Amino acid sequence: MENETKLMSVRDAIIMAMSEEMRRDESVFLMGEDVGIFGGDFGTSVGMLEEFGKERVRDTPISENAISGCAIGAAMTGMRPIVDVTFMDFIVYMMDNIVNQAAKTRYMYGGKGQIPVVFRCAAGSGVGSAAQHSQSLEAWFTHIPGIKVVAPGTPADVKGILKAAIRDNNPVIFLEYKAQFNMKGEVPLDPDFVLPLGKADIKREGTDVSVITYGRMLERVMQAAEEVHESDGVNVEVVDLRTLAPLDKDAVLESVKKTGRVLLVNDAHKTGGFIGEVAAMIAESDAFDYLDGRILRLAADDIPTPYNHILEKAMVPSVERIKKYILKLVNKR
Amino acid sequence: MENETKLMSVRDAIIMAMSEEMRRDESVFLMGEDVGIFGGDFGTSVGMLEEFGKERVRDTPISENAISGCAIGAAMTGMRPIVDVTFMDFIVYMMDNIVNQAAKTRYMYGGKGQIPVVFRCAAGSGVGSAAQHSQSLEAWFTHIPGIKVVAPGTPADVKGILKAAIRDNNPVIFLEYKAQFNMKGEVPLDPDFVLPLGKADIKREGTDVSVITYGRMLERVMQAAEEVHESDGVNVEVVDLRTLAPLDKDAVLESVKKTGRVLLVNDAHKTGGFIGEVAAMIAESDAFDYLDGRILRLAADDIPTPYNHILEKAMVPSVERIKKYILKLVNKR
Amino acid sequence: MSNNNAVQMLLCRIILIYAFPTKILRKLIMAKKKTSETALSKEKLLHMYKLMADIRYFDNRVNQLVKKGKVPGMTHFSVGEEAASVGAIAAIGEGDLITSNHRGHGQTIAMEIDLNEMMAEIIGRATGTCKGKGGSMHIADLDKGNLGANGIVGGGMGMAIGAALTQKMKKTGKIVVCFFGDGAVNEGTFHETMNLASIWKLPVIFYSINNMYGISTPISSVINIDYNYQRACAYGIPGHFIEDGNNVMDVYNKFEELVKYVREGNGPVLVESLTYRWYGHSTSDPGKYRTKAEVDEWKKKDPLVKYSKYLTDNKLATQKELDAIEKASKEAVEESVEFAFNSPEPSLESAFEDIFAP
Amino acid sequence: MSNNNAVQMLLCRIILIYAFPTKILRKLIMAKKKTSETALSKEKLLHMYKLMADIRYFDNRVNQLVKKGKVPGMTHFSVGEEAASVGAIAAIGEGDLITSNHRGHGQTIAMEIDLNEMMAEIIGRATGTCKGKGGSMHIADLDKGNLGANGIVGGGMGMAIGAALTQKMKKTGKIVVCFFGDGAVNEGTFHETMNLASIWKLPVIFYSINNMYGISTPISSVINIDYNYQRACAYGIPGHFIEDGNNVMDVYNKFEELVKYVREGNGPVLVESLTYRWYGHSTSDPGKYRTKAEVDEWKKKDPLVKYSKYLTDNKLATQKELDAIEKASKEAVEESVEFAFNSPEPSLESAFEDIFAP
Ligand SMILES: Cc1ncc(C[n+]2csc(CCOP(=O)(O)OP(=O)(O)O)c2C)c(N)n1
Ligand SMILES: Cc1ncc(C[n+]2csc(CCOP(=O)(O)OP(=O)(O)O)c2C)c(N)n1
Ligand SMILES: [Mg+2]
Ligand SMILES: [Mg+2]
Repeated sequence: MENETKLMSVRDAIIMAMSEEMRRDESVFLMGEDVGIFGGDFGTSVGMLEEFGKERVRDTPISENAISGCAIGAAMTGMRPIVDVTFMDFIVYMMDNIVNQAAKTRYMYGGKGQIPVVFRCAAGSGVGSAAQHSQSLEAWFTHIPGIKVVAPGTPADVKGILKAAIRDNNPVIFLEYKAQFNMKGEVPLDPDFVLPLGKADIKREGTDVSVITYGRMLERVMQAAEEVHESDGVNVEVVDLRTLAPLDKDAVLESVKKTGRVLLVNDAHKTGGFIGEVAAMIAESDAFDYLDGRILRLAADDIPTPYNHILEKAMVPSVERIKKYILKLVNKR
Repeated sequence: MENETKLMSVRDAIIMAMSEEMRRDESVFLMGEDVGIFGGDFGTSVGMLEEFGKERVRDTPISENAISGCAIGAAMTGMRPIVDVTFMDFIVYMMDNIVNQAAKTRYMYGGKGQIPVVFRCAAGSGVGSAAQHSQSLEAWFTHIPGIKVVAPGTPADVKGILKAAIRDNNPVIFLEYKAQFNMKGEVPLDPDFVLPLGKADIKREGTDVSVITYGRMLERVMQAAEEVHESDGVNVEVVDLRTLAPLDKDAVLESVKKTGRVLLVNDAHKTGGFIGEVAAMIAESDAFDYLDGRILRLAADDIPTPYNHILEKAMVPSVERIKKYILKLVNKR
Repeated sequence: MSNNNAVQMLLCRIILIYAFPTKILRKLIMAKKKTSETALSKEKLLHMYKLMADIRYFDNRVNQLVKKGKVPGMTHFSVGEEAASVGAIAAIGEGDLITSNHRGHGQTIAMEIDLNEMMAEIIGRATGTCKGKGGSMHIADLDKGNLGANGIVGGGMGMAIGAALTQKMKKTGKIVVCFFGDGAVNEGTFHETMNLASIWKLPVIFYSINNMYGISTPISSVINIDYNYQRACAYGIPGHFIEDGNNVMDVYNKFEELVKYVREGNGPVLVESLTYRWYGHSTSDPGKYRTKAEVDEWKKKDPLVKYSKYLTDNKLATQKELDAIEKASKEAVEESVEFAFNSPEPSLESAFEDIFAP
Repeated sequence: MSNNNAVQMLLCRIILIYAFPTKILRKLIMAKKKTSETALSKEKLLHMYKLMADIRYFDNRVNQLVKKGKVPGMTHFSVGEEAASVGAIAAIGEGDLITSNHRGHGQTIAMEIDLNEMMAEIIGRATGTCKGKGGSMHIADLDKGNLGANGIVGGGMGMAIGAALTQKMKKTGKIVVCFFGDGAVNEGTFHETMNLASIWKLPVIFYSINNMYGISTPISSVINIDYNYQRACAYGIPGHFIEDGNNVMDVYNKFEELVKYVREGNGPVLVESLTYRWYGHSTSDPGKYRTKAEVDEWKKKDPLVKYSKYLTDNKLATQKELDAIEKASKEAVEESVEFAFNSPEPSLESAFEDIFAP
């Protein structure tokens, strides 16, 4: 079993990660709207009610504030709740509990207590649900000390990072992507397959350009990297941040120093998006001296997500646009 | 009167701006917790109940969600509310109304309707009120299309920008600083003194270094600029953004091209703070080619605001640190 | 000691159920109403039928399109709940306002939206109500007083009280109806807006359309009282119950009463009607959470059938007239589908417009 | 029609006031209680006095320090409200938990915090409960079951129900008391947490200490009912009222009853006590919103005087014993001041510690 893998979707990797942790540790439980018989708005808890029962797969009222507060209180007193936020946009109603309470409590109490809680957020656009159901709001949380933020981009990473998040003793914002629940990949079956938080993963080694990304955009970046390699012989290094907070600065800077060319990609709005922070971090570091040119960014346009699927698609970086930017960086076209 | 000015505090400039607009336009009104007989948590509405009465200076229950929602609904239907959020930290309870509703409604409705509402937020640390009462959260809003964000740094700008915000037909987040309500300066008495939104202001012309800042840090930056000029003959250009969204990119880039050296300063947490966005914007622009060195940032440390006043003070950029960074940029020390 | 609590709880329960007009009282009031019903003009009665038919056929058609993969986004259907919206909106006047929620088609059509534009919006075209940018969950019709559907549960409540505040401050004499579901009463915004409206005596009717589920969650499992309207007591305002939300005249009569009360400046009310949605929650829904028997039972209480029976039994309309209305509805819906699919996609540039007001 | 509403409103009001034990009933219960009171050991009775005295002298002293500019941050005082906290906490048991709010000194001291560390925290020193990082609004004592004060109005409510959920899931038999003010009942989180606790039958006592104002705002102006406890009805749970929140035995007796009820697994309750804060809202407060006469009136209802009279009248303690307690309190407070000011400031490096748990 140790090295066995299975082809499965992100959705199934999530269910597997949560279920394994719930089998392993009595104090882990899942709560959220329609996580029970409905199996989650995105099917990410199908079958779990049947295995774990109502006490550990807790359907809640439509009360995001109480859900998040309750989870935090439970976490402070010895439980390890996982909250299904469903659409990340609804996290607006959880901001006090996450930002003013969970993130700050341990610090304000002088290092006492801990809040092991995971908020699973379905982020991003791509399913035609318009402006109030399509946001990737990770930048709000990376700005706040005391919260970890993770955004894995493959089914295997989803499993390994989610398990790490559940085992971590701090509040973790976990991004999953509406448009990628069906994305498939090989996933290790080992119930002790846990990836480290705070470490970036070089998904592709390269020498010409560093493309730094995370979450939903990883898939497109990887495809673009392969394609420019084939078409133009460009060797792209893909740095998958995987954890946004705390950020693995060393991995980023090392790659930048190696290639001297940087493209940053995320699916959140460009202005104020997390890749802007990474760009700024590079620009103020010693890696600046290794830069061959501007630090480019590709992100979602600064518009509310339109309902129309053509406009919706156009606002997010495509493989084509990523390729164009890579080639621009190496002056190939 | 047209060119007359008076020495007054930020607090009085706020009261003057609101009062003038309320006299001018019947649809403008103020609402929030304790804005009436108490005169506002920070005294920013003292005397207004007496002049305008209970209907237009509306004390509310402790219900930030209802306050913000009510303001938005009133704005959609023809009123122009000003909301006293008091401590900016409490805006956590207004996030749905501001981010999912106010910012997106016009877009989602295909260009119909408008929401002229101002949220006045007392931001920043400096008064010993610890981690839940000291945040500068402007970065959350600059990330969201459809919201304007302003942060003036002198009493005169406070008046001119607040009046512009009230007259603007869109939701505006207005930052005022707890630590600076008593800061004094000459303020124009002209009731038509209105400054433009979306325009940066060069507060000091210079040739050696561009220091880009806004809000609370402007005062320190100006002092640092004067001091390094005197001590080392360094000519600092101070770019006061004043409006963060929409950002006056041209003004920033022009200054950077002129000096080739950049320091960015704000009082929000460094990671994910708005100056990171400005740094990224510079690094991806044609101004990159004019840079003589790294783009430096000075911001609050990434820690929850400590209660102890020494630690509280130390976490925010001081005049000394700003000077040090300026001199570092010009290799003077 | 625990006795004391037990007694209290019993009292509390009794009160919650009987504080508001008992069944008998309600019957009496209804009886009184029965006579006044005919006060409605035939034109109005038939128009209400038309609106219900429009909702029914419009949403049936959208559902077909969804199944064929022709709707590129999320929608929620009002089929089965037609009376709950039409009865309420028939009772408000020119210039009155509404706010709606994700399941807004019923209210939107009852507020007399252009069906062509509405269908085009759901299909996402440039000719849509929102130029294709909003979709089903964000259709508004500001000129007609519809402040819009809303994708956030409870998201319209703040807007509703704000709009009501405007009416009060400007002394327009207009009122606002705030539509939401049963599940929405557990959002904090419900509490805060109800309270603020109650202390400021704002002219707003909070209207909970209870279709018994929030997605898969039965309302009975997420409140510890029997009905949502009973929460009115926490705000010192009247709570009203429309037992048969599928009976459009019951809804209308209750709203006629409430609109008058609210318009007279007495402050807000909370009202709840019982109804049922025939389809799943949204575009996809396996529906494991409710039985076929339950769905079938409710289909027997079809609001359109009820209303047509009422109209014909009371000789207020002939079957022929009603058939003609249904036919016209179907045609209008077909026309809207044609209009929608013949409309252009919005241009890429249009995505960058309409963010800020000038 | 409007008659109907008027009748309803009347019923509603009558019910809200009389749903819960009437005055007479309350008197009867109290009479029954009077006898049981003596069940408390003398040691316990005197200890309650000590805690009340500690609160009084501690906060009086902090207020003096504030006036001298020696407190480098925001504080809120519990003077005048001592009975409301001590009576409640005296009724809970070992391992039970509390959450508190910005005005947390009373509860914190009643939960037996080390006064030296508490004073050092308020002065912001390294030896403080929170190493000087939290200050008055964030003092917690997790080992003793105090989950902490909170700077956000309503901020502790979520924690309280979560802590209660833990007790339920782990079957510890422990309960949680959630302290908040009168103004906090208008936060959405109040509604959501009350509701969630009610449907999950969580062992939590929601306790509103009504000192009649939220900063400058009279509670009567921001709710449309008479008392906060009446909102219990919206959640189908018992609502209780402690008319004299300055009478520590009244508070204790009511809580004894409620703790038992909640511990038995009957789900949450809401309880409210009436009291008054003698000082301004926070460190600075011009106090224009209330009259001197009102403040003076309440000072006559001094909780310590009431309790000392009760103890001596009933021969449960001698004046001498009480004097000794007060003296000891004053000394302890003085010692804490000395301890605080002799403590070092936290190091600059310490600011970067304690953000994440290992
Ligand atoms: C704040 C928020 N939380 C959750 C959702 C997801 N959601 C959409 S509709 C719905 C159920 C709403 O139930 P109800 O109010 O009864 O309306 P119905 O769909 O039954 O008409 C939920 C949970 C949302 N849109 N917004
Ligand atoms: C969410 C939030 N809104 C507003 C405030 C500012 N504030 C602090 S205390 C207070 C009044 C609280 O009143 P109450 O609950 O009655 O407690 P009291 O101070 O009277 O003990 C307010 C409005 C806050 N801290 N948090
Ligand atoms: Mg429902
Ligand atoms: Mg109070």
